[in-house]
Amino acid sequence: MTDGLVRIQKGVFSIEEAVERVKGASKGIGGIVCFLGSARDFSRGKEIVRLEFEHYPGMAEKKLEEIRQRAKENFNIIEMAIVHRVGRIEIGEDIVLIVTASAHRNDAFMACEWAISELKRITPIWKKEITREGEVWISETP
Amino acid sequence: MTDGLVRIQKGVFSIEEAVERVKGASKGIGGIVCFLGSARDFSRGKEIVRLEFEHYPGMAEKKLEEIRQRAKENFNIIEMAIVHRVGRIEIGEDIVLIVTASAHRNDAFMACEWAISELKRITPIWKKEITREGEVWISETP
Amino acid sequence: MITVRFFATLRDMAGVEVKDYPVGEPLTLKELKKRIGDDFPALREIMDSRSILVSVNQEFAKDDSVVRDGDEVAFMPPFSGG
Amino acid sequence: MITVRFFATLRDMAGVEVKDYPVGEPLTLKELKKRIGDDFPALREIMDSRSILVSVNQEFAKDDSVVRDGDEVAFMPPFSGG
Repeated sequence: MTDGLVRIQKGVFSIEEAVERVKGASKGIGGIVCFLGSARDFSRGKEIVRLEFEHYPGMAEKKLEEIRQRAKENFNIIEMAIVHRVGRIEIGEDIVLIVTASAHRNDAFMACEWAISELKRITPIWKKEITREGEVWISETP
Repeated sequence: MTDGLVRIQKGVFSIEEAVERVKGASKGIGGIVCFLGSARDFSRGKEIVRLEFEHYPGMAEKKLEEIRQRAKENFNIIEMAIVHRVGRIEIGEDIVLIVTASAHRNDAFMACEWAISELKRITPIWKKEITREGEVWISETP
Repeated sequence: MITVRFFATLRDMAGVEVKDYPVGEPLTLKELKKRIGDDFPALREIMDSRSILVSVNQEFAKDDSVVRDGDEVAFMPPFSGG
Repeated sequence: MITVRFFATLRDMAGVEVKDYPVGEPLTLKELKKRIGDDFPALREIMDSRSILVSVNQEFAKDDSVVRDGDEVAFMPPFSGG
């Protein structure tokens, strides 16, 4: 169904591999936009030692696939790929990658921006920040 | 001066290498946006056999560096890289890559969209489309 | 049996990841929450917070959603992926 | 000497890539264009098209820009990179 276009995995991912998977969809692709989220060393004024991500297995993948399908319905894009890592992530490492491809660039930009916002909104994935003072789950509330 | 962050080259480029060059600027990078332009098989209703790009050596590099500097002044980004290929480019191959990095993603998206528009506007690079019926330089006029 | 899962900070508060509830008749999420609150007093207030998301069989659900034998229910704090 | 370069379709129309013009006094781009037009009749009209860009020493320039010995002037059709 998704041909590996939507993935949640522990290990690092390759941007180039994801771009190739998306490019495989059509020779009519002219513009590709990637969003890559990576682990920053500072957050909320605290020095971060590393991050840990947890997900709801099954539901998280389902939501990412839903984002992919809705992006293809609502934007003029040819294909989209999403990869999100879980488990332990060191500073500077990549966390998430979204690749959108279209004939013309504006559609790919719009779909990519929408997809990362939507991912944050509806995908059951949680980040824990490990600092020298301790560990804290990140969420507005509680 | 540019530490290889702005390049015009004949050979293929690596997205991952360009992302690494940009990431090298700071551990405070949280969001990276890439725009990748690639060679489509159809354009203006014609089947394209391949593309050829020509540039004004010296001026083209200077304009790309100018775009990088202005992006860093006008957007809240940490670093930016631009790579543009010239010479012969086959269908499906990459033509141009722009990588923008910021603490938060909106700035990287805005800077990346601006940079590709600005590149098209001020950089002396020309595309020739080779079709079965012949070759044509692309430009609105003449 | 209804399988109830807690994630992230809610799991830490509950002290368990999964808790099974034997059920007879179908019940509403609101009713299930009451039973969970009896077992996990630390969760009682937070479960009703507007920021807590609840799913039934991996789809978002509300207090008046009906759950029955075999369902999987999850309590999730606000997401922070991406 | 002023080095004049033609790019892309303009080079094809001129039939050459570079043409050197010996100069005494500085002159305006407009005056230089007139001399180029005499050598390359095919370019005469197009050089004045609003879509043609001109640079002097790799910076964009206009008809009243002054060029002098040692300068590099380029005539460029609309760009199509990216």
